[in-house]
Amino acid sequence: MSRKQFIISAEGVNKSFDGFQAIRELTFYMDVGELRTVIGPNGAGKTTFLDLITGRTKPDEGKIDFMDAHDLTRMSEYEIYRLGIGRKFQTPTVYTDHTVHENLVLSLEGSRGVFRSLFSRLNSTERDRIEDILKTINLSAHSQRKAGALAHGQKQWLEIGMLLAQNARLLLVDEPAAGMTDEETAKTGDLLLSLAGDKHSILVIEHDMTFVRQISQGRKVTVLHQGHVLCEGPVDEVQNDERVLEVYLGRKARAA
Amino acid sequence: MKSNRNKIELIIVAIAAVILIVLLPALNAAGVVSNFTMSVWGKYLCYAILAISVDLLWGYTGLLSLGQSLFFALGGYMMGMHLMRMIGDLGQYKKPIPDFLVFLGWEQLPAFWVPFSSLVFSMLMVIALPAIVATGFGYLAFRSRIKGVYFSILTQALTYGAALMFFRNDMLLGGNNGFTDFKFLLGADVRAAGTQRGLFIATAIVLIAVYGFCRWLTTTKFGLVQRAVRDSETRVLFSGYAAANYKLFVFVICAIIAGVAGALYVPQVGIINPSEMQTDKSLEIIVWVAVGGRGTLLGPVVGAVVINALKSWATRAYPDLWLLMLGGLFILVVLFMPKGIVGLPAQIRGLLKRKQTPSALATDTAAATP
Amino acid sequence: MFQSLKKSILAAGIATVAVLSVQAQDTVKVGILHSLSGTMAISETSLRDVLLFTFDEINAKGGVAGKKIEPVVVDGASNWPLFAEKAKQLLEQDKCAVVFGCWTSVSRKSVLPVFEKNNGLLFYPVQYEGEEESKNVFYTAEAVNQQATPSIDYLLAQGKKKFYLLGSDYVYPQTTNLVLLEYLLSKGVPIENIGGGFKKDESGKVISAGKYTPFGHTDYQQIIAEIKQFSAGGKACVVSTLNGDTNVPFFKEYAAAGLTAEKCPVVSFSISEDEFRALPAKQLVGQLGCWTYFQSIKSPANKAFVDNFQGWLKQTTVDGVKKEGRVTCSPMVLSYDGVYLWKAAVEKAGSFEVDKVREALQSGLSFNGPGGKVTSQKNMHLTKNVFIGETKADGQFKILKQYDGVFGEPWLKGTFKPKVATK
Amino acid sequence: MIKLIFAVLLSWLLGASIYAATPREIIAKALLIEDSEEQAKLVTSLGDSDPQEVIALLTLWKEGGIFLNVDAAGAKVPVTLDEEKDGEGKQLAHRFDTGAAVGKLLASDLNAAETDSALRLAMKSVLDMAQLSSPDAKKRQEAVETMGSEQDPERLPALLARQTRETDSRVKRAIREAIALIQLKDENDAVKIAACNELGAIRSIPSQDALKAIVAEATAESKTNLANAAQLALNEIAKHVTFVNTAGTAFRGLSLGSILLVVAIGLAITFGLMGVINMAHGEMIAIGAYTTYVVQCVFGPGLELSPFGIHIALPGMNATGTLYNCYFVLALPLSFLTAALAGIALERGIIRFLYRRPLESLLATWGVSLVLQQLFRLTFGANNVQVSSPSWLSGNWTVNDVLFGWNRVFVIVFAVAIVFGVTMLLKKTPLGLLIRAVMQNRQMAACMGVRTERVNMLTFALGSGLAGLAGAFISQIGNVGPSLGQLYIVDCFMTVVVGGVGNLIGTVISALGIGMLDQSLQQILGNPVLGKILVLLGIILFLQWKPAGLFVTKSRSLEN
Repeated sequence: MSRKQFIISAEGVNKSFDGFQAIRELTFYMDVGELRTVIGPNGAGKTTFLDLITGRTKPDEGKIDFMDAHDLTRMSEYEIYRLGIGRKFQTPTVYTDHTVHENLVLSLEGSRGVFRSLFSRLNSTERDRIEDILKTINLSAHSQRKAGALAHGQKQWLEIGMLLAQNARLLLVDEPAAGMTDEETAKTGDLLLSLAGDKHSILVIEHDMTFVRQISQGRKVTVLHQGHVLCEGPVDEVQNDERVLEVYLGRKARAA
Repeated sequence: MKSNRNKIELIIVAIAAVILIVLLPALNAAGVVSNFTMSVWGKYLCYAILAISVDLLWGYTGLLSLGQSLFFALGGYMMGMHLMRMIGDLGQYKKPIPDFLVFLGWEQLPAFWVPFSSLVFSMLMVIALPAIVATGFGYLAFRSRIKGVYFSILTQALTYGAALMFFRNDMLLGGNNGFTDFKFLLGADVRAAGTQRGLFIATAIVLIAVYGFCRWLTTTKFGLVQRAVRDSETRVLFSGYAAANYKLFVFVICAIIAGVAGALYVPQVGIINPSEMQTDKSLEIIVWVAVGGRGTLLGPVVGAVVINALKSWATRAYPDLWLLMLGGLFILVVLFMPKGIVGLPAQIRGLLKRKQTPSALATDTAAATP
Repeated sequence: MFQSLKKSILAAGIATVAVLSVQAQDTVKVGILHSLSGTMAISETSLRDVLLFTFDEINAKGGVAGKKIEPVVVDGASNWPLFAEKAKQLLEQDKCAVVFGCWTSVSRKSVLPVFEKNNGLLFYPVQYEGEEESKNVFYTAEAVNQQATPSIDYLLAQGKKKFYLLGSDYVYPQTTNLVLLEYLLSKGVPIENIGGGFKKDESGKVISAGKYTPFGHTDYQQIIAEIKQFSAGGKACVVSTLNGDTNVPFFKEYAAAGLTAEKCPVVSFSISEDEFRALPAKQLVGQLGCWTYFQSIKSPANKAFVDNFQGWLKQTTVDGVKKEGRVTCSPMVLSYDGVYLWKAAVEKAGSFEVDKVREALQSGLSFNGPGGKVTSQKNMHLTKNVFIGETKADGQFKILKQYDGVFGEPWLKGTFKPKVATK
Repeated sequence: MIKLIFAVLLSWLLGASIYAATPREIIAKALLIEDSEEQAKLVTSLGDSDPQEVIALLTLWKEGGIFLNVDAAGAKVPVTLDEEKDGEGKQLAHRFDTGAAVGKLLASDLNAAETDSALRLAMKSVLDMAQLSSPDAKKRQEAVETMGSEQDPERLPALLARQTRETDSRVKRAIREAIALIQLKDENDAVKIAACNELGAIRSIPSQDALKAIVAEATAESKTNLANAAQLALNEIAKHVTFVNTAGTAFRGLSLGSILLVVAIGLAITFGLMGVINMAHGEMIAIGAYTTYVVQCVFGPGLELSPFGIHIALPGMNATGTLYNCYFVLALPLSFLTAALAGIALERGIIRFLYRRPLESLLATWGVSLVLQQLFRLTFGANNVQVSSPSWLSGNWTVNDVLFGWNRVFVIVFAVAIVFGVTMLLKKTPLGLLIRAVMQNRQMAACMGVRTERVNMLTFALGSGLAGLAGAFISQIGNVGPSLGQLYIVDCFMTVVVGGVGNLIGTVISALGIGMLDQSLQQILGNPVLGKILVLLGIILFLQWKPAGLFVTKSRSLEN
C-alpha cells in the first residue's frame, strides 16, 4: 500500500513543564508539499509544538518523525536544521549585531563545519542569491545596516529571508504577520503561497484570521487546544465547528 | 566610515609594530632605553597577548572564561621545565637535576622531565598541553551546554583545582616555589641584556602575529558565527551550526595563545609558580579587557598596558589604595563604559548625538548588552 | 583611538619616569623590598616599619660612614614576578647599595637571580629552610638548626617520645620536616613514633615526611582526629610549620578536641609575637615557640629597642604605619640587626661596594642586638642565641630555655645519621 | 612521712617558721620564688594537703588569677582581685596569704604570677592526685587518664582505692584502663597477660603504644603467650579504631556539609532565586564575621579603629563570665543585620542596573569584592583579628572514642535551623510569597502591583544577611581577616551549582554530599588537598551528567 510520504508525523507526544501539561497525546500528520496552518488560543501548545519539532525541547513521551525516516526527538537543534527544517520565531530572532547581509550569509545553505567556515568565501552564485533575497524581502537598501537597527516588520522580513536563504524543505513559521501592515501581511501570504510545493512544505502558526484565510484557501487547518488536536479541516469548516467556537472563538469573543 | 576606522587601526598597528620590533630594541642596544624599561614592557606585551586571547573568548564569543590564567601558566610551566633543564649542574646542589628534586630526595630525573631537555619538544608542549586541557574540558562543558555564568564558575573551579594541584610538592613541579633561577636559553645567558632583547622582539612579533591572526579570524565566516554565538546561541543552533564545535575551537585557540604568552613571559620575568594560575589573575585579565574595550582587538592591548602601567605606578605611590582603585575602576567601567577606553570616543559621540536625536538611543543600548 | 594610545603611553611613562630621582652626594640609597599589599602584607609591613625606624635611628646618629640613608621603598604586592621586577628597579634604576627585604622563600628565589646578575646585596631576615647559599644574600634569618633542632632537643628533654609533623605545603616545612626526621632518628626516636605520614620513592627512601595542608586550608577536623589518636598514649607533641593564616582554624579545632599544651604541646616555628596577635590567645596558652628573639627578653638592649621603636611609631608620619597594638618579633629584630651589621661592614670596608662589604661581613662582625650578640659568618649566615618560649595569655612568650651562640648552618640535610638501634 | 619531713625541711630552708604550713601559705611562698625548679618542689609538697583547697588555689594561679603587686616598699606581694569593678575599672585587691585588703588596683597595671611548663607539670601531678577525689567526674577521668599514660606503679594503690568507691561509669572505665596500663609494667608475665586481655576487652586506644612495646619486647624475649595476648588486644583495638574513624568521618562530613550549607544558602538565594552572580558574597560573610568581632570587643575591652585616619573608639563593657559568653547570642542577629544592610547598599548601588546582564554583575561584584577587602584592611588592619569562642562553644563530647565538638554540633543545629527558617520564610510569609512571585515572573508580578524593585532589594538583603550569619559562625572555627571571603567563594558556587540553581533542597543535599565526599576522601587518602581536587573534578564530571544540577526547575523559558 502506497501512501504519500509525511513530511512530519507526530504520535502520542506528551510534554509537561513543572506539572503544566503543555502537549497532551498529540498526534499530527502533515504531507510533503503541504501548507498547513495551525491555530489555537493562547497556551494551546503551538509554540511548544514547534520547539519539539526543532529539538529545542525534548518530549516526555512519543515520537516525531521527519520524512518517515528521522526521529527528531533524538537529534539536536543543528542536526534537525541540517535535515532541512527551518524556523521563524514568534518574536523576530535575527543576529542584531550583524548586518542584514551578514545575517543572510550565515543562513545561506551550504557547509556548516568549523574548518570550512575559516576559508569559505562567497562565490558569485551565492552573492547573486543574496541580492535576490534582499530584493524579495525589500531590504536591499539596508543590507549594510545592523539588523538590530531595523524596524520590527523589517526584522520579520529578514527572518523570512533567512529561511529563504536556507532553502529548507520544511518551513516552520510562527506568527509571521505580527507587527506588519496589512499590505506587508498580504505580501507575506503571497510569498508563502508561492513557496509551497514539492520543494517546500510549510507549517504556519497564526492568530490573524484574515491571514489564515488568505493562505489556507481550502487547505487543511489544524486547531490545537490544551496541547492536543481539537479538529482539522478546511478553514470554513473549522470555523463553524462547535467545539472550536466554544474554546477558541468563544474565548476570543469574551476577551474582546 | 567603518573602513576608515579600520585604516586608522591598521596604521596604528603598523607604527606600533615598527616601534616595538625595531625602534625600542635598537634604542635599548644603543643604551638610550634602559634594560629595566625593556623588561617591564616585555612583560606588558605578554599580558597584551594574553588579553587578546581573553577578548577573543569573551568579547567575540561571549565566553567569560576564568581559566585563561591556567593556560597561561601551563604554557609558562612547559617553558619553565625546559629552562630548568638548561640550568644543568649550576644549581645550589651542583647536581644535574633541578634543585627542588634534589631537595625532595630524587637522584635521577623523573621520566616525564626527560624530553624537556629539547627546546623543540618544550615549545611543542607549550602549545599541546593547553590545547589538550582545553579540548578535554571544553568538550565536556560545551557538550552539556554549560554556558554563561555556569561556564565562568566551572572554569573557576577548574583553575582553582589546578592551582591546588600545582601547589603540591608531590607534583614534582616545584610546588609553591615553582621554577626560578633560570640560566640559559639556546645556549645564551637568559639574564643577559641581549637575550632579553631577543625575547622582547620575539614577544612583539608574536603579539603582532596574534593580532593579525585574530583580525583575520574575525573577518571570516567563522568570525560571523563566533559573534552570532555570542549574541544568540539558540539562533545559531537554528541556523544549523553546531555551536559547541565553534566554541570548542575558539576555546582551544585561545588556550594556545595564552600558553604561548605564558611561555614568552617566563624567561622574561624569571619565575613561574602556581600563584600565576589563581582565579584572581584570570579576573584581572578580564579587567584589562573590560577597561581597554572588549569586542575590539586593540582594546585588550590598550587595557593590558594601561592597567599594568597604572599598577606599577600605584603599587609604588599608593600601595594601600591600589585595590580600591582597581575595584572602583572596574565597577565604573562595567556600569558606565561598556565599550572601554577604545569605545570611549564613540560613546561620547553617541552621547552628543543622543542629545540631538533621541531616537538613536535604542540602537546604542541594544548593542551594549550582549 | 589615538587618544587612548597616547594615554597608555603617558601612564606607562609616568610609571618609569617616577623611578628616576637625583642622587644626592651625602646620602646612600637603601632599598626596602617587602609586600605592602596582597596576602603577605600582614607580615611584611612590620618589617618595612622597623627598617624605616632603624634608618631614622642611624641617620640621627650621623648615618653610615658619614652618609645619610635614603630609603627607597617598593611594594612586592605578594606577587613573585613583581618582586623580581622591583628588585631590578632597585638595583638597576635606583642603584641601591643594599636591599633589605623578602619574606617568603619564593620571593627570595624570585629575586635571587636579579641580585646575582647585578651583584647586589640582599639582607634576608625570616626563618627559612636553608639549602641555599648565595654570595649576594646575607641571611640574618634563622636556619633550621637555629629553630627546629633546638626545639626538638628541648622537647626530648621534657620527656616527649612521639612527634607529629605538620606543615603547610611549601618548601620550608617540607625541608624542615625532612631534616627533623633525620634529626629525630639520630636521637634514637623510632620511626613509628613520628606521625603525619611519609612518602617514599621506589627505593623506599623517604622523600617527604609529615602531613601537609595547602595555604588557606580551613578544615582541620580530620587531622585533629588523627593527632588525638596519635597522642592518646601520652608523651606526644606536635611540631608545626603551619603558615600564619591556617593556624587559627588549627588551634581552634585543637582546643575544641580537648587537646591542651599539657597533654600534647604544639611547637610552632611560624608564630611570632606579630602573628600571635591574630590567634585566640586563651586557647594557645602554654604552646611553644622557638626564635632567636622574643620581645620578653629582659636586657637593656631590648628595652631600649622596644621603647625607641614604640616612640618612633608614635611620632612617625609615614603613610600606612599602624600605630596601635604593635609588638616586636624576631624577623623585625633580625632586620634591625641586619642594618647595623651592614653599617658596621661598610665602615670597616670603608666603601659601599658590595664586594668589599661582603668581605667585611664574612670576616665576622658582631653586633649587640635586642636578642643578644649576633656575629656574621663566612657562609653569610649569623651566629645568634636561640630561645624556646611558651605563649602567655597576653600575647607574649615566656622564655623557658636559651641556647647561646648557635652557628647558622644552612646545609643540614643528610648530616644526621640515624642512631643505630641500641640493645 | 618522708614527704612531710621534706616539706618541713624546705620551709625551714626558705626561712619560714617550723609548723605545718597551709596550702595557701606554701603557695604564697612559691609565688615569690624566681627559680621554677624550687617552685615546683614547693608545689609538689602540696600533695598531702586538702585536695579541694589545693585544686582551687593552683587553678587560680594557673589561670592567671593571682597577681604580683609591688608595694610601696618595692617588695612583691601576691594579690587576688575581687570580681566587682568600680567606675575606673579598678578592683579591690586582697593579699593572697592573709586575705587583707590592700586597696583598689587596675588589673592591667599588674603582672599575673607566671607559670612555666616545668612548674605546670608539677602542678599537674599534684592536681591529678587531688582531682582523684574531685566531685567532678570529668576531672576525675582526666586525672585517671594521665596516671594511666604515665604508667607509674606508685599510683596503683590510689587508683585501686578509688576503683572501689567510684560510681561514674566513664571514670570506672578509665580506672580499669589506667590500672591495666600500669600493670603492663608489672614484673609478672601473668599479670601482664591479664592486663593485655583487659585492654583488648575495653578497646583502649591510648594503650596501643604500650601494647606495641610489649609485643616487641615479648617477641625479643620469645615470650609467645605474652606477645600473642598483646597482639590480640591490638587487633581488637584496631577494629575499634576503624569504627571510630568511620563514625568520625561521617560526623565530620556532616559538619563540613553544614558549614558549606550555611555559607552557601545566602548564595542559593541571591544566585539561585535572583540569578545574580555575587562575587562579593564572600565579603558579605566577612562583614558578618567582623561584626561578631566588633560585638565581642564591645563586650570585652572595647575597640579602637582608625580607618582613613579617622579615629573611632568604641567603649568596652569589660564583661566577664556568663555575660561575656553571651556576646555571641547578640552577635548573630547583628551580623545578619549589617550584612543585610551592606547587601541593600550593593543592590541599590550596583546590582539593580545589571539584572539583565549576569556576566557583568559577576564582574562588577568582583570589583566590589576587591574594594571591600581593601576597606576591611584599612579599617581593621591587614592582620587577622582575634575572635575567641564563648565557652559553651569550645568543648566536646566523646562517645565511645568518637569526638563530637560542640562547635561542630552547633553548626549542624544552626544549619538545620537556618534551612527551616528560610523555608518557612519563603513558604509561609507574605514576603516569601512576593519573593517567589517576583522570581518566577518579574513582569507578571509587576503588573499585579507588586513593587518588584523592593522585593528584589529585600531578597538580596535576605541572601546577604544569611551570608552575614554564616560569617558569625565562621568566626568561631576559622580566621577572621580581610580575605576570609575568598576562602569560601569557590565552595559556595560549587555547592549551589551542584544543587541546582533555584532550589534550596538541592543546595542542602549538595552541601552534605560534598562535605561527606570531601571528608571520606581525606580519610581514605590521608591527604587533604588530593581530596579537595578530586571533589572539584567530581563536580565537573557530575555536571556532565546533570548540567543543571541535582534539582532542575523545569521551565519553558530556558533562555532569552
